Amino acid sequence: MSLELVLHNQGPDLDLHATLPAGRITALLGPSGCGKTSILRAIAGLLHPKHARIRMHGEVWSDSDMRRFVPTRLRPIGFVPQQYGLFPHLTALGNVMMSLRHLSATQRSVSAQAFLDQVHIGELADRYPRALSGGQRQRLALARAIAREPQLLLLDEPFSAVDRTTKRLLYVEIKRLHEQLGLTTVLVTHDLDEAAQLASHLCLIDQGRLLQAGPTREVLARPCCESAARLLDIPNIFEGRLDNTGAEGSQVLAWGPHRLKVDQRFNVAGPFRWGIQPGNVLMVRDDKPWGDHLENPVACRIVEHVELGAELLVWLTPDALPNETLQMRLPARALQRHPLQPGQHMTVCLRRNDLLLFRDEAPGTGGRAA
Amino acid sequence: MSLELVLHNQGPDLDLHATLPAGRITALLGPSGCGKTSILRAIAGLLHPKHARIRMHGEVWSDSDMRRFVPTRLRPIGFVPQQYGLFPHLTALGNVMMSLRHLSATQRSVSAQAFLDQVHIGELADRYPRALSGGQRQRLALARAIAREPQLLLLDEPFSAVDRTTKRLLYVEIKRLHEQLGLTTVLVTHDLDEAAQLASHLCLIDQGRLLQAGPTREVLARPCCESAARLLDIPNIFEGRLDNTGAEGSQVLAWGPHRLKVDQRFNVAGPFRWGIQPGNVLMVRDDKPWGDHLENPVACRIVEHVELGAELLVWLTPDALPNETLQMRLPARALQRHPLQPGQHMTVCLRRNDLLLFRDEAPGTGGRAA
Amino acid sequence: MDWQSFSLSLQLALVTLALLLPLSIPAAYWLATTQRGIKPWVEGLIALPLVLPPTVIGFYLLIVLGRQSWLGQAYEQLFGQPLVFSFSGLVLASIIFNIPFAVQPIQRAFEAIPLEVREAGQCCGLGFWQRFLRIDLPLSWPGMLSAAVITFAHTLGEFGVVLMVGGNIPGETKTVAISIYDRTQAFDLAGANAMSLLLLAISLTTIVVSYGLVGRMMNARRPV
Amino acid sequence: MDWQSFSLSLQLALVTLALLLPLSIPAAYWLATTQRGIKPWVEGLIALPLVLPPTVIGFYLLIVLGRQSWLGQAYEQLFGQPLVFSFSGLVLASIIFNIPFAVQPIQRAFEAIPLEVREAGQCCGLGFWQRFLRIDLPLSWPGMLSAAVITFAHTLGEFGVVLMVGGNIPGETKTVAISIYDRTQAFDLAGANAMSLLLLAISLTTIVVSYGLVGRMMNARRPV
Amino acid sequence: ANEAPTIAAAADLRFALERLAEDFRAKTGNAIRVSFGSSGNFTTQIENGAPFEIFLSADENYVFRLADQGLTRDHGSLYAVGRIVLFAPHGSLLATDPQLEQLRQVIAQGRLHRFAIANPEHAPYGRAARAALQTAGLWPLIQPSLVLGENAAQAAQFASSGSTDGGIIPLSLSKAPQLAALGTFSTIPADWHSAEPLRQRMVLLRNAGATADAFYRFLQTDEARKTLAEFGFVVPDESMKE
Ligand SMILES: Nc1ncnc2c1ncn2[C@@H]1O[C@H](COP(=O)(O)OP(=O)(O)OP(=O)(O)O)[C@@H](O)[C@H]1O
Ligand SMILES: Nc1ncnc2c1ncn2[C@@H]1O[C@H](COP(=O)(O)OP(=O)(O)OP(=O)(O)O)[C@@H](O)[C@H]1O
Ligand SMILES: [Mg+2]
Ligand SMILES: [Mg+2]
Repeated sequence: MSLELVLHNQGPDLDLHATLPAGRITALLGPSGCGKTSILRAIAGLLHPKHARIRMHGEVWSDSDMRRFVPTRLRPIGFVPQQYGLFPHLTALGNVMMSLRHLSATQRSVSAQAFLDQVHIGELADRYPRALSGGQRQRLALARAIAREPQLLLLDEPFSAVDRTTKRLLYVEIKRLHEQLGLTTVLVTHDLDEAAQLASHLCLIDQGRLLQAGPTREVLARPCCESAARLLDIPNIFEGRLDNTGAEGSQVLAWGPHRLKVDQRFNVAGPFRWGIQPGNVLMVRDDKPWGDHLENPVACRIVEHVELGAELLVWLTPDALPNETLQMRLPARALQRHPLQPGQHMTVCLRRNDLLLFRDEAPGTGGRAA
Repeated sequence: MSLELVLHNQGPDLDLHATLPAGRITALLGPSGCGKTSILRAIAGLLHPKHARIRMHGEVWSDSDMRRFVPTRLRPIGFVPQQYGLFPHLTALGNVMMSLRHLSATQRSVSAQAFLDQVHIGELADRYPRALSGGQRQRLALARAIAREPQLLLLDEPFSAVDRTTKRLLYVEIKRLHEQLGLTTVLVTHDLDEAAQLASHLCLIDQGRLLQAGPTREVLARPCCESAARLLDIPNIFEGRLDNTGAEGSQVLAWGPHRLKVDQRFNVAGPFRWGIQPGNVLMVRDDKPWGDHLENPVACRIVEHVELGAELLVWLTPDALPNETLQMRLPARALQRHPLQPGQHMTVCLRRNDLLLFRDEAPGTGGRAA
Repeated sequence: MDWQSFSLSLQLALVTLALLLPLSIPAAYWLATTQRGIKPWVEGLIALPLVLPPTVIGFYLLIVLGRQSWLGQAYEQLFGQPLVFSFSGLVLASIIFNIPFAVQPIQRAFEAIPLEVREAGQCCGLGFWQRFLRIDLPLSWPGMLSAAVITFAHTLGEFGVVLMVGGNIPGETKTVAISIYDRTQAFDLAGANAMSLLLLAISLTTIVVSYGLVGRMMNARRPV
Repeated sequence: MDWQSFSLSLQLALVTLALLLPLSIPAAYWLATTQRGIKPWVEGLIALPLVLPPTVIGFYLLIVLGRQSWLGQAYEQLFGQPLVFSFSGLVLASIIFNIPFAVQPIQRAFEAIPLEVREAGQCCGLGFWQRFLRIDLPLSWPGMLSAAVITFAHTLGEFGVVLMVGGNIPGETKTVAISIYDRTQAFDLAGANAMSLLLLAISLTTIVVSYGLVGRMMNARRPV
Repeated sequence: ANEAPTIAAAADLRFALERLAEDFRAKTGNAIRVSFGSSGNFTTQIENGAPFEIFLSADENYVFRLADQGLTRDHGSLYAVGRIVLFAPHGSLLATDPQLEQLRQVIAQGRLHRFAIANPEHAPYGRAARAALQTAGLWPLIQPSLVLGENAAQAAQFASSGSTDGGIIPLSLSKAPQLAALGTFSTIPADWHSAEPLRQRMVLLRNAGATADAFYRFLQTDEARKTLAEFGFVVPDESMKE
């Protein structure tokens, strides 16, 4: 019971093999232009890749080898396209009613109104799409998609045009739908928070390829490779050397003169790229005894700091590596008690458990899509 | 030197009087459907409100009383519309070259290519919009808008379809443009972080009206009214009573049995709505002596907590007010040292300086737009 | 005033419309959606009735549909009366003659429907007919209207073909166009003027009313 | 084979196109963009040349432009030769007759340009003409092509008006349409067939090539 | 003008005049250009300045009409008198006889389906056909079967197409080999349509040049009259001439 995808195509480029869990929300995350929309369109049967095999719950939807293809309208999907694709000649109510053609006429309009209410545009039922705001159009597209009560919901950045409050209300609706119907959802998003809040699974895509897939929490915590780390917005990525000269033959990551203890073991030695989440860069307070807790201390100088909402971003340069910059995130409140000044020295600790060690990249996935 | 706006209209509804500082980025923030796009369109001269007075740097662009109207093409603006409005029959390069008609033909294509590079779609110069991804289209629209080297840049959710990394690169470009040209920018966004990072000024809009305007930091820290607080995503909004029975005749905010000290003085007494940022709800550690520092303590019980990225959201119910819920935000790391359990008791402190006391709402702005 | 020929022309125009539109719509739809290599050939063929003078088309129709032709005889056996010099013959001729005027505007209208909207129709689970009736047709109204008005007016004014296969039989094939022409040939300028003016007035009213109504309807529904 | 009339017809069709398109485009543009109340009336008027039979239009044109009319006399004084029974007269007549076929497809094409795209043109600071030339015109290609093909073909096949206003003078006003008609009247079926086939072949090739080329060009540029 | 003059000629003259033009060219080396069409149209066109130099009308009244307006040199001359025939295409149920007896029978049997004549409203041959049918007493009976040609030539086309049972058309056209091959015909007596004598008159127009003048004179020579007679026109004697 799952959605199996094998897609190969050129222009849009796809080279993908993935299995998405049934009954869950899977987020597709990737840079702009990496092929997320194309994947959704292929699942919907709107894009015909050169080679495709798509099976939903064991049922074949596309199989270019077997020359089987279930037409879009027969796939039990709800699709919110990136550009909405509303029917311009129908009112908001009429747009939703288009998804409800299995109902009788009276039921249909009652039910359509309910779906509009669900996305909080109930009072705009009589408006034509032309007279709706961007976010209202987007929500209308969402209402139309869920109105079909699909087995598979394909959402292409479905909350990009609505405000936070509305977004949060819509998250609740989507989650409620999930609990009620157990439908499978593929959510394209650029918003890590959104993925974290909504999706139980996460697929990282780059240049049409799958970089990493797995439960959201795991992927967020442990990106498998440098590209994945970049996708997850981890700014601290560095070049080090792995060697086996640690205590008791354990491996050590050499970063300039620093010799950082690591958790994992690799059977390679040599140059190795690694990273760390800014939130995992810990400030060592002078006034507190750390003792043995002080893992992998790095002495730094503060370059700059910026307060962002409730967060404080601090850029540090290790004293021993003047060309590298390390980003650290602290709660803004920390500044009140320990005012930071550019130029000031401080020691941070990079706990071995938090170090991300990137294996070899899959060939060709190193570059960043435009 | 500023952009002065007086707009009154019905369908889209506007009732607005605002002055935006010149040479700065001003963010318009408001719920979906509140009229942000309509305001930009009015500034661009594409929407003709019933009554309008728009002056840019003292020059009249629209004045329905004086019957003056500068046509759109003569306004030195760059506009990124919410739906991009790309020229479908021109390549990406051709789209940008449309904004550069003052240059010679050879210069024009060189310059257009540079603008495409600036938004990181340089290698897609020969593609037609149809063959671009959503985020690539959006960046193309941005390139076309800045290529005109306008005095006024109107950006309608210009980063909604691009990933974080690209977004951050674009922020840098926008900021660089600002430093180089000192242009005035109006940025519509739903993203508080984006507003905080980019905009020096912030206007909060609700149902076509201006709720609050001012430097971003101030507005973020001190929303003037309940609607503004909701726009800024502050979940902790409560009903209290203001009375004058505090020490030395000072005012006190009664919240159930709690009597919270306040900073401001009002010459009213009676029911009063108030709020507090979740980040300002401070956890009182048992192991630390607070003494006099312990302002406005409230004893609570933990209802639920959720880890969101590096943050921890905790919902609390005051022991004395079982129907109210207080949200608190902590760095996720806090959980490691002080594991929280639902049902557990804790005391929080609401510092008088952090309490937001909401004056009377402007009439009619109390409700939320759909 | 030759009222009979007026009513005959109106009948002819309406019957032509009623038969031609339902034929043109699928043809235009196919042309708008196909990517096949023969598409430009079909488009060319459809435009051909324009190229020959109506009287010459009439001449050939007379040969092809006449009583001596295979087709004419088959028709006569089926319906007991010949195809030429009859109202049915006129209808057939005017359908053939109007094909290009009916198909092209509808085709352009179908082509202008945004791909996103068509795809959304599929994603709503609508079958081919549902999509066609509820999305494609309503969105191509202006093109249909153009096609209908042009066909209608053009049938009213058609002369050459009708003259050739009609034979000017009052009440059956003597249309108002021929009637007006007969007046001019008989140097009855007053009669010709009166009939022309009336014909123009009727047509203008029809066109203005239909364009006015549909124009107002379309304004609210422009695509987003 | 009457080559003279072939070349005359081609000339007439090309000159008509060259004069009519530049006139139709602004008219269509105005109709597509205006919201004025007289719009449907103008649309109705433009469709009127369709309603009267071509020979009758020719008859009236002859009266209005003839040597006895005020207009015909003015023209003759200015240019030293009469307007009717000359190539110029034919051109004028065929322009009048083709107005509805040229204006309507272009108008529909202009109407189909998305509002966002037009507005973006304004926001790029393009003046009216720039916008018109670089945005509106290229986006309405299919409609222009329809208009051009229909006008071209229709002029080739035009018969009634040309016969009346031209007077069937060999080499001057005897178009291929009239020539073919003449052949049929002379019971010269073989001659008529040959000329018809050649005319059809020329037209078909022109249409297929132009549709094929433009069709390929448009595919890449469909609106987003 | 050195350019070949244009001549407007009634449709029934088509075959005869093509031959005469060739003869004229062979004799004088001068070419002429002939437009065939309906006499009524030519009249309207000449009234509005058509550059024809000779007008050969199928009905002398058109010539008089133009002469009255001063558009012609004179009142012209009668060049021929037209005759009408009953034409029946091969395979028709109608047999032809000068007295229209067969036609009468077929009508009486109710078997006549379609019968072509030129439009009597404005075509001279149509009026002659009507007169002949009236004389025969067939007019009211035949009316429901009538199909009307715009002019005599079109009536001939209808009559020979096989889609009609026959028709009354000009003798000059039926004699042409192209038509003669398509059916049989019998000439209807001239006095049956004496009310509509089909007096065909030609006239030189005001702007006629030397070549036109020469051709006009050529048409009155015996040689030309013989050719006209061959094509079934009754050549007017001097008494008929004026
Ligand atoms: N018709 C086409 N021909 C060639 N390349 C195309 C075509 N359509 C899209 N592409 C390219 O394929 C890539 C994937 O496009 P897609 O729309 O799937 O990206 P995306 O991941 O949805 O991006 P975004 O987040 O910006 O919407 C893009 O780089 C795009 O430029
Ligand atoms: N033509 C119209 N007639 C009536 N109401 C309209 C019309 N166009 C827009 N509106 C309404 O005006 C309000 C403002 O629209 P606008 O597009 O300015 O909103 P917005 O703030 O940009 O919203 P979003 O964030 O969703 O894009 C919306 O509620 C919309 O429904
Ligand atoms: Mg996309
Ligand atoms: Mg908007």
